[in-house]
Amino acid sequence: MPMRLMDGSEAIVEAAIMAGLRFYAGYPMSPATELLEYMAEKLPHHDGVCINAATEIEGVNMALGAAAGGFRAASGSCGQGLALMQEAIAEAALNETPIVIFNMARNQQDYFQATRGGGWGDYRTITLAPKDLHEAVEHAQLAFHLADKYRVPVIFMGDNLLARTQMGTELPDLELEPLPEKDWQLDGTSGGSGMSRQIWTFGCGKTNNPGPGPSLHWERIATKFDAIAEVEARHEQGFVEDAETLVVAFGSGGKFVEHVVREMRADGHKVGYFRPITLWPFPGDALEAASHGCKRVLVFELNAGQMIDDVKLNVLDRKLVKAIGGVSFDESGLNLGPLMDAGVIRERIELAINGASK
Amino acid sequence: MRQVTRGTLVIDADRCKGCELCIVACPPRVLTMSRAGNATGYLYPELAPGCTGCTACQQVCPDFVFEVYKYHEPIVSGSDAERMQ
Amino acid sequence: MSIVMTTRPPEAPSNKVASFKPTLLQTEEHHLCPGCGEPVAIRLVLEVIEELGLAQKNVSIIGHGCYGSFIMTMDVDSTLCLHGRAPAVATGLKRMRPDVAVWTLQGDGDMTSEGLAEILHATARGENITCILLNNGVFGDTGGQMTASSVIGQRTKNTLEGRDATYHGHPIVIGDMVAAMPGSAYVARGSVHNAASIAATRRLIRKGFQRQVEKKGLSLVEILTMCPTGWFVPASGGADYMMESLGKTYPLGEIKDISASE
Amino acid sequence: MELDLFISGIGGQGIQLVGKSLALAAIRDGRHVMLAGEYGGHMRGGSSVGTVVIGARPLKALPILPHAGSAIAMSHLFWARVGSRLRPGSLVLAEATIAADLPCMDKHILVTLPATAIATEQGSRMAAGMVMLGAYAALTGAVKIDSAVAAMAEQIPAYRRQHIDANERAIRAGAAAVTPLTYKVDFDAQEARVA
Repeated sequence: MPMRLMDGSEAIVEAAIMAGLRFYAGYPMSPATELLEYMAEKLPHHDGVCINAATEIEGVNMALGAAAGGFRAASGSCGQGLALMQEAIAEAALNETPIVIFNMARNQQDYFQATRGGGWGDYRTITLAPKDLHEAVEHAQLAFHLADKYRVPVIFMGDNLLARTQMGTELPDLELEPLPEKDWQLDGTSGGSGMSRQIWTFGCGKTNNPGPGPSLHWERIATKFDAIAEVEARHEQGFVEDAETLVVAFGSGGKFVEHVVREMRADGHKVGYFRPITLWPFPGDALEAASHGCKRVLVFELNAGQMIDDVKLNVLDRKLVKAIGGVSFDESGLNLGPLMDAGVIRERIELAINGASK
Repeated sequence: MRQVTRGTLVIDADRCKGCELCIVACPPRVLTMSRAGNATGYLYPELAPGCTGCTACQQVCPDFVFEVYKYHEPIVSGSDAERMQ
Repeated sequence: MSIVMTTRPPEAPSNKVASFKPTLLQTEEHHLCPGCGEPVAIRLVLEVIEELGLAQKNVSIIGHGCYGSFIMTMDVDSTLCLHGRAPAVATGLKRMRPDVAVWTLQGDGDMTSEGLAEILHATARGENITCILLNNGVFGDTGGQMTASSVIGQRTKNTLEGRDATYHGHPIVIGDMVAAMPGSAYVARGSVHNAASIAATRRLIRKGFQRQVEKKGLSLVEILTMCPTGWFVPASGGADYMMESLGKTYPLGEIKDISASE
Repeated sequence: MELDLFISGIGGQGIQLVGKSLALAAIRDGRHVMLAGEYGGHMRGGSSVGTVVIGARPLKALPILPHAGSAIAMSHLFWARVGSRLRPGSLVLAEATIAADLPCMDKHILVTLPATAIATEQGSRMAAGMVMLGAYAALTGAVKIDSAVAAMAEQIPAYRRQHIDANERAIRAGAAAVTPLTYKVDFDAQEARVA
């Protein structure tokens, strides 16, 4: 494919459709609105459907219906909109309907929402947090793959920078392992067979084909998430071998921190960076290894301190962990604020290093 | 009394929950509730001669306890029948 | 009075004219209360689906209520979705599988309380689905509380003195609302309180599914169903109570049929 | 090296259009490109800043540039944010009528151009941004002039097709109005190097 100039929203939509997305239902909310607009424009050209839902609740439930029918389906919004979807995200986890939820976040205050969830039950949501448009193109494909592979909801966590920054991209097609047929999909054909299909959170099955029942079903789901946690954690790191200071950040923040750390390395500072690519499963073992021997572990996130909990859970000495981010919005309250700036980040890292040595 | 019976029922009495909807639904009024309880303690319908095989009981029953049959030839019973014999 | 033997099939030559259960039920067992109207309504729907040749061409989207337990016994592809959201889930599935008959099974609590937005927006979009509303004016599954469809004067566990319009508001007559919207193709209200109305209701359900097959738009078939437990009346009195209370607010019959007016 | 550029002006001056045209032209020339806008100030009369980065290899630049090596100034209003981020020795291509109002120009290579006047001569006062685009392309060699023209035409919506000719004349006039020797970009260099 020749290089095309696209904003992140368009690139994500193109990549998702390339990955087989055929149904999207959403509700406009800045900065996720453009995603909905591109879906509405493009899906009909690929035998797909995009519905302007009446609410985020309706939209995500529509996606659940399309996914139950065996199709790759998604909904999307940002923080408050995802708050409305929590019940359905939990439901998708517990009744094993693979859906993708795009969170084009206004900020990084949705870390807990994504990794802890607001729904009911012992579930987790695989959360992919790309650092830029190129990684977003990969993640938009990977998200559907992981959703189908494990029959789980997957959250794609972007932000306004990702949504609106335009880059040239060739939309590379990700090579992914083949997945089994969806023998569970509700296509309506098995009525009267005595073995009709069922998607149900309580896992009771049918008279002729009983399921395990709620307790065993939910235990199995929990075990499944444990297994996912074992193998699906992803991260990126740099300069960690001899780092005295390790800076942890995710999403766009991770890209900024990487940039700053490279600059500081060029100036002779013993600094490294660590970026969780999956926020859940959190790459805790990798972080433990990367932080080994560090004098300090700095966490840069645009919130009052959310990912820092996971960092503290995984470094051997939590007293080394220090927040260098904070709440930071622009004037509109809809976008990342002035903290998301290479110069500011460098100042804060240097302050943490020098302050500690004083 | 002369009775013409055109149909009959199989009643899965032990699954009956005793709601009595069939009693009022029966056009020839040949269903009555039992005096003794079934396996789960509910009273259940009993059939007297005179069933027409109309399926009304089966239609209204929430517990699907009725199976309905129609005789090829009506069965006539009671005093008239005895006299005819 | 003599009692006829009813423990086994008759020995005299005869035809079986009615089985215990429709073929699309895996078992006749269920745990709904004595005198409940829901099993009968569900039986009618399953019989219609089979009659119309949709047995291998339908998916049921089930809401939350006592009827939900039929997901274990109805021999059709099914999902039990979140409370009130069945028309949304049905929308997603139907848009992707337009040739499958997609139907929702909802109670009045599910459709008119929790899920009012979903049914109205699905209607507004003219979704080609069939929504079956089992209306007993009460949350039966939780033990008999007021729903948006409870009628004025109805005693429920949280309207102990009866629903008072000035305090609890007025019932939502969802059938009339849906019928007033251009997206609906067919709206009718039946009941299962006696054999005649059951037969009539089967015809309404049949038309509802036919309009979906004809791709005319949304069809809503509301069925008044007895809930003697939730109404605190004897099982044998459920039918009469229903027609004296709900029957007055929710008159039976066809409310809209766009095919009839063509 | 990566060429990084701020375009600064007032909403309504076509700032975002210049940035988009430059980015699309670079794509036509086979480059890697990033284009970021400043959002929230899109209405007419407010601050409008566009950011363009062009490179021969996948880009390393951040979507919010901490620093840039060149700028197009269409207005002196709202300049502080951009001016403070220019590396010493940056190329600043400024509208002649406001150039004197730009502070701290002693560290930079200032090229002034009466873009609005040239655009007016070419038949459209609104095409001043296009004059700047042509001039910037010619000065830096960032994109081919023909690519800039084609990129401009590519994104003009159907209801504004009548402006294409005037815009093309403006781009070419802008390119002709500067001497292309002060600031050449060597995209193949591993590190920034200005000729």
